[in-house]
Amino acid sequence: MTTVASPETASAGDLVDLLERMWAIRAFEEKVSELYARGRIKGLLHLGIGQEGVAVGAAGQLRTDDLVFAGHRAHAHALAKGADPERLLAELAGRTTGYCAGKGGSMHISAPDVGFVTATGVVAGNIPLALGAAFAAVLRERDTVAVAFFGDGAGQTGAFHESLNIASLWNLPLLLVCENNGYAEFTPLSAHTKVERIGEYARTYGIPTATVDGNDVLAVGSAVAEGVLRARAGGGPTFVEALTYRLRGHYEGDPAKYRELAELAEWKAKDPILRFTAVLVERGALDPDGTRAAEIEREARDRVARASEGALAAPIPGPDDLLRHVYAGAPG
Amino acid sequence: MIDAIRGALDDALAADPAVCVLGEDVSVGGPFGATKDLVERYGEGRIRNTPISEGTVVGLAVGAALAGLRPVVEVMFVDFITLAMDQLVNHAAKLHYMSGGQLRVPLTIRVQGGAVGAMGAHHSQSLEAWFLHVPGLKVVAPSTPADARGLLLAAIRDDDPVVYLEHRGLYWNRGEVDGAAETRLGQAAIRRAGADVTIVAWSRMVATALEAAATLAGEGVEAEVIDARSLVPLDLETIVGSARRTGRLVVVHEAVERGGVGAEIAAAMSAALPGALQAPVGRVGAPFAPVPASAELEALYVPSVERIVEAVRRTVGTATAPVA
Amino acid sequence: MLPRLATSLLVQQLRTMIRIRRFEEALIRLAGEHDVGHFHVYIGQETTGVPALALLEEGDVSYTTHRNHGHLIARGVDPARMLAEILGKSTGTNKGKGGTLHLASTEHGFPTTSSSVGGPLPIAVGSGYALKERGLDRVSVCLFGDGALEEGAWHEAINIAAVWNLPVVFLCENNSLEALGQKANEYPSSTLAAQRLTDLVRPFKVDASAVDGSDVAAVHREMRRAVRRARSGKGPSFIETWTVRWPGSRPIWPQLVTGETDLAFGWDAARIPDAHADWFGRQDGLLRFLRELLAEQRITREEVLDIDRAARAEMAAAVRFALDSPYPAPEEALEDVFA
Amino acid sequence: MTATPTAGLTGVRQMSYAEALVLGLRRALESDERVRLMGQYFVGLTEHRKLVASLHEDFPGRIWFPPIAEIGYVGAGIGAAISGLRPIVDIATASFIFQAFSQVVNEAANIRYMTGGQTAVPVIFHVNHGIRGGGAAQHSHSPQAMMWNTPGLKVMLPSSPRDVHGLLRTALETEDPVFWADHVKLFDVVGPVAEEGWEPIPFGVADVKRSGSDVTIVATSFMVQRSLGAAEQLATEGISVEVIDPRTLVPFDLETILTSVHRTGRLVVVDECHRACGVGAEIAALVAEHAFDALRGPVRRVATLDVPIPFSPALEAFVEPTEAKICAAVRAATG
Repeated sequence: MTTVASPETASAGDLVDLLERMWAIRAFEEKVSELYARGRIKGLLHLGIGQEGVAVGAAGQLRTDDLVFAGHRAHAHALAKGADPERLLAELAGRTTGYCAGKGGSMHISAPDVGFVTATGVVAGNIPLALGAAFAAVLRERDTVAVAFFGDGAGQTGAFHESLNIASLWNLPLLLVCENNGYAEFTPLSAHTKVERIGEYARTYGIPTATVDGNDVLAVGSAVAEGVLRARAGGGPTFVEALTYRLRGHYEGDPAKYRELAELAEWKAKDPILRFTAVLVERGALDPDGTRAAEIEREARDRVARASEGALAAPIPGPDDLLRHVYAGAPG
Repeated sequence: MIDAIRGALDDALAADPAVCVLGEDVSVGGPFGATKDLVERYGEGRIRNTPISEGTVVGLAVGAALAGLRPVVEVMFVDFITLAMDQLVNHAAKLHYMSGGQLRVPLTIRVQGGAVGAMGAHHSQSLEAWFLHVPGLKVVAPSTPADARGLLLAAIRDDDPVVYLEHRGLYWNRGEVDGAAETRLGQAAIRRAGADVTIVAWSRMVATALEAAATLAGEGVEAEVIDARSLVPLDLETIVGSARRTGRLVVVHEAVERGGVGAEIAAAMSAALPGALQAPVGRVGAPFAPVPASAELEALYVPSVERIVEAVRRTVGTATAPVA
Repeated sequence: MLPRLATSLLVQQLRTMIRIRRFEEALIRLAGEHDVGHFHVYIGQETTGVPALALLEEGDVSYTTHRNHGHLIARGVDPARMLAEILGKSTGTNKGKGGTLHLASTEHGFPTTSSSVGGPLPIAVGSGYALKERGLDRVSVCLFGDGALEEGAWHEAINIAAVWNLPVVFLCENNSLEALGQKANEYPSSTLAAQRLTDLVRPFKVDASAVDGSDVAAVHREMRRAVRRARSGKGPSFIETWTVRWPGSRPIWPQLVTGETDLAFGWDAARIPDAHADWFGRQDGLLRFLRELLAEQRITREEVLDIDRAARAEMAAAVRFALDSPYPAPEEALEDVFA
Repeated sequence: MTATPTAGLTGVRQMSYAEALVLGLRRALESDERVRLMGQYFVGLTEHRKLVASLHEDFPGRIWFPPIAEIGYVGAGIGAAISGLRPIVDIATASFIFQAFSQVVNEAANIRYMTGGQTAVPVIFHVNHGIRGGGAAQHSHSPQAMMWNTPGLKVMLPSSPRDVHGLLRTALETEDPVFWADHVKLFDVVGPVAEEGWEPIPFGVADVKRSGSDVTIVATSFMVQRSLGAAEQLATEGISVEVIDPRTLVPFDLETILTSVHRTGRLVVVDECHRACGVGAEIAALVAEHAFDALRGPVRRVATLDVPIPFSPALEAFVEPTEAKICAAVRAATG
């Protein structure tokens, strides 16, 4: 995955590329949602439709050897980091050709070949892992960055606090990207903490912190670019809090009645893809009548449709696969 | 033994730049001196003091292992691993499997435990049964300085997460250490040969079992004492082989008997040797209670020579014709 | 400066502090001859625990840590039963099952003592929750060291106390001052990235203050404010008290490296040995409080010596009681697992 | 051994496990004003969660929604129990207990003992355990073996609507911490429950769910249902199976099992924990120890294979104890 130049100096091609990446994720997740409704994919499924701006904005600033650790809502991060949609979809559908050969599923996807190390089903469970990867980078004298993506719910966990403390104390090249979508599972953040912005915690540990509009892919890119630069230069961790919104429930099947319709409508109007399309038109990177934009969407959907066919045609693992991979070395 | 552990760490650090040591107070030697002077030789980067954040420190080590290091984490007391259970059970043990074999977690977790020194219920436990119950973890528990060195080197070299259980009561025991030897994981050691009954033990209980064997020899009962030393992988072959010969088995551990590793060995043995056992598998473990603080209650809590002798006598005395 | 309290109450606090000091000194000597496990003493922190806990009333609960002896004595637990517990005797507060790390006395408001760093914090919050739900104007106090702030449990606990507005006082005894530059086998100082410990509290919107833990008036003032806030439904507070770690608490096992405290150091500086001039002359809160009482003529030297004699005699008797007490019967090891 | 005398009680109605569970919670809230629910996922994210929602309306202020901070709120439950409430703390998915492990095993379980009996911790920890279908390795745990290995906790594993309803009453009256695990697949199981009154089911009394003479199956939680299914199948093959549900692991009713094994001479233990050091290992070891001469063959264990739970439905079915595996074990036992 190539890094996108800084948003200020990005070429029209780079900008359109960002839009394509967001569409690739949106199309993927909508396809997955459809397959889930049809029973072709099982298990707990958490979609991040509406939050694509964060993953794409952030991943655009990362190199392939930068290591990403994400949470349970991680499809976008994996795809943005360059994961192959077909292998990812195959994993969600529990196929042998999936990234984890059917052993991980949606919450545990792993694509280390593109620097997406792992997702986790435990809220904040990935943050110490990313911390460790940052520590390894220092010890191995690499200029790579470790990135943890997590939601606002993680801010109330002990693991989050312990990790921030250590990242700051040890000056580690860690990028903490909080996708504050206002809800921890089914509960508004205000019922979980008196803290209004999760970034407030980071400041108490002396970590440089930026709060940005998470539905503005360029704003996310700028903040992350600064953090990456700092980390590579040995300047320690950075916290980026991206304010965003998930347009779906906590998981597929969640009717999300805990939200007001007006709130939902307001955020639909702030859809990061629609907004960025408008920006591109304004900047002259896209034609004003929407032809190219529609083409981008169609191409994304076509690619996902092909990926889906390929993934679902792949074999289902058998008993022989079961006992493999418990241990790396001799079985216990 | 503590010097053997320190020596193994020293050699592992010298041999492989990916090895690093993390834990509370490790750069000042740790509470028992296992990391003494290492910081002078390898620097504060590789001998890294951490805050008192067990959960995150174990998670950090998992992340570091994923990213190319071979961390050795010291959790000061095994009791405090309860604070790191999520990282251990949900991450360290599973990432290799969940990723379909893509990820590896070459991690060693050094913890010490055992009911020694009247430290009460939060600083005295033996918790190996929990770790055995978590597929993906390997578990070792040395009883001699030589094995302390050999198993630690093997654990560090292993590509899986290994829980390395030290017993505080053994730290100051002395014994021959072969500078080069690595003890292969999954290989038990026969500490004493005998034909009448097999006793399986590990960690501090090996010495207690040997004492019991000496007493029993005086009564004409020759006990074979097997030091399991590696609990995952477990060398069932050696244990089954011995039990097949003696027809009688007693498992001894310091951990709580109920739900302990002894239950697993007993259950596995009954299935592996149908009809060959002449008596039920005897189990000697701690009673179903937290560890008491009083030195006197503690002494009663820990399995004693007498309790092992009695269990063996019961096993030998209840001999009947083999069951169908 | 002294808190604005009746002389009798101030003298009572001094007496409690002296009793704690003599208790811990007696314990260190006793531990030389008997296996009591790893223990921790409260020497040097008496001026925090005594005035703070003096503000608690019947029904208020308190949770403490491995460094708990001073707190229990401050709330009236019998030192003889404490020493018996530390020696594992059947007459101990916990019938020999807790030991020094887990000394507890329900009737004195110490339901259980955890020696897991950070362990008691969520539990104290839960007690606060129960007291509030039961409509009582009682307080749950959690005493802990600066190291606990490194634990995730701390963050989870204070967040819940804040968002549920619970009657909890977080009293953090920061005894790591001047403990920097520790050598092998000495305790390190706290390893926290925050500039000040109170910074960690600010995001939670919890009332936070930091005071000199050897200043009885300051501790009294902040604790009284915190307890009043809690009783009147205004939610949790955080107080950090700074104390210098007693030199005898720097080794892993406490040692009487300064010798016993001679209370005459409080009025006769010339007697203070040069080797411990900083400690006895400046840092020891007990002597500072004594000097303040003498300066305001709230007490005489003779009265101090009388209190001291009584305290020494009490502790000598406590040691005898503990030594003479029987060990629990073996089968008691199996009792108290379940109700 | 106890019978299931629901016939004599008035107002017996067929209801789902989830309904019986929530009815139990309702009665707990009604009968004891000290009861507080901390958490809300007692029946997981199933359709039945609407039943829990009705409790919110009827008992305002007595159901609390903690942050995602398991150490924090589980510890808070312990403290609340110490200070006079009767909290029922919902840890939801059993896998999350590992986040709160130190509070459950180091604090709650030890407090009575450490304090020499001074302090009681009457808290109930509730989890939804087991292989749920697609839960993969971090949402499928059955931690009861670890809880059984922890002196100080009582362990309750209901397997039927009547049992969850009745055991909950006993749990509520227990002065010790209770670990209560419901299998996620039990919620739809339907059975008779007395709607009026609140019939307690004592701890430490096993229930013979089906009588038989050839083989004894000891099963827990959802595995009781699977074993009953297997017994039905085996009956058509002429094998008479007795199915015993201990219902609680602590206290544990070994007597009922030994009595049965003395009659049948064969034992199969079915439990969803991982095999190594699982609940089945302890039961197998205990029975082998106490009924050595009565056993006509080795105790067979049907347990979850010792691998993390894989995501793929195909793999999942292979690792978990199924009716087919239970049948195979019984056939092997009867040789």
